Amino acid sequence: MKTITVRYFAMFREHAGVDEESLTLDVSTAGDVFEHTKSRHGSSEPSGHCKVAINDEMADWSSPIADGDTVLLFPPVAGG
Amino acid sequence: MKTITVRYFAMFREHAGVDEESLTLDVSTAGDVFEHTKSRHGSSEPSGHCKVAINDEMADWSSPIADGDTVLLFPPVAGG
Amino acid sequence: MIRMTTNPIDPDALRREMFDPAAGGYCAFEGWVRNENEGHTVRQLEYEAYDPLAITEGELILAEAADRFPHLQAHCVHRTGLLEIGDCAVWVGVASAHRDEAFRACRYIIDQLKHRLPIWKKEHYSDGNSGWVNCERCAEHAHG
Amino acid sequence: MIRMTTNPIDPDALRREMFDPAAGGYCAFEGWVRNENEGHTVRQLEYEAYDPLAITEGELILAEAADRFPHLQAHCVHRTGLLEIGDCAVWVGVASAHRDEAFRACRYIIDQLKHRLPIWKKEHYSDGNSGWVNCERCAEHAHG
Repeated sequence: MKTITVRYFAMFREHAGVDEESLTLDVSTAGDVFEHTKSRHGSSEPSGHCKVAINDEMADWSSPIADGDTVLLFPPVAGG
Repeated sequence: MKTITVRYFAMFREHAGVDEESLTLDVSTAGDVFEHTKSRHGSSEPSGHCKVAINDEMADWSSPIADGDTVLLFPPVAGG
Repeated sequence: MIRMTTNPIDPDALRREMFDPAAGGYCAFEGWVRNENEGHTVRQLEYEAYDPLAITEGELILAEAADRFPHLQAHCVHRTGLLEIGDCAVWVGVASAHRDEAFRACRYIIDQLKHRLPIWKKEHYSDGNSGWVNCERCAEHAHG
Repeated sequence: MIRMTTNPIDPDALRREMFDPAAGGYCAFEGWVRNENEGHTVRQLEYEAYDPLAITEGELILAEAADRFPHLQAHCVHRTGLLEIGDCAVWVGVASAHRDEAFRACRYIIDQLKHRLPIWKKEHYSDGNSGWVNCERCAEHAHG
């Protein structure tokens, strides 16, 4: 089990109802965190359209998660 | 013989030493006028790089010249 | 340099900072809030960004553009918060010796920014609904 | 619309005229007088134009751009007379619903303007010489 901070942005924040939360989860990758929060908050956006960052660095869904990490979940971006 | 007005621009004006002149020439096309003024003023720019207009409309070197026409001789352009 | 701001963008002031005596061409792009998107009448746009990573990723994009289309100056500013129709949401400026690099670098920067920066856009429609742009599933959710 | 002027170009004022509530993208290009050309240090540039035909041909180019890359607004201003380093010699602005047409139309307009408008450019160099740009034979003549 790892204790991580998950930060939500835009639509994900609206779904979660909070900016961030601390979770203790049995996860190995960023993708695992995403799947967990999806079921937790009822989101259904496919991960392929979303992005993830770990401790303020862009990451992949296969990136490993360590205890104490902050995972940032980004719904589909739309700058400009 | 046709009496025409020839107007010179940029480098051609410098070569001719005048903005325009009235010439009475044995010419049938705009190209003939160009050749005549080249030898007259010592210019050597090839016509392929230059443009010509007749009575304020863009024309070709093969365009026919009528008595009373105004022929505008444009050296290579460089706008922008 | 890329900058995120909640204040109105001043394209003329930004343009003046691009001056370089070796520059022969200057290309600028601005994204404006328009009154319509995919059949909806838009009233306002709300931009949210995660600034730290938007800046990191933006600097990376500017470096890539400098590498691919060498130029003298490139700069970008993106606004966040609540924007009205006609407001400038993003500005990109590139000054270069010749125009080709200015156009290509400017285009590269805006195209990449739109796909890579952690920025989100919520449209507020005239019918009172709203929706996050580019979210397939959340659109249904938001339009409810 | 295309305009020829002997006065300084005001890109910010021109930009403001491009506003359209349906516009989501705005692309502008400016040609600036730079301090160097083909190894010569340039001190000033002198632009000469034959305005009546520059305007006729310019309007034709704008119509072609509107046909190929449909947009909302396009406008162009070209300056003539004696210009200093950093002066804006030409400005092109295009506002469009989406950015692709804005970039493409803007590029088309400036590319065509440079090749088709009866405008000539004489460079004054730091060594006191001068030369007409793009004239192969006259360059020798002028540098004499």
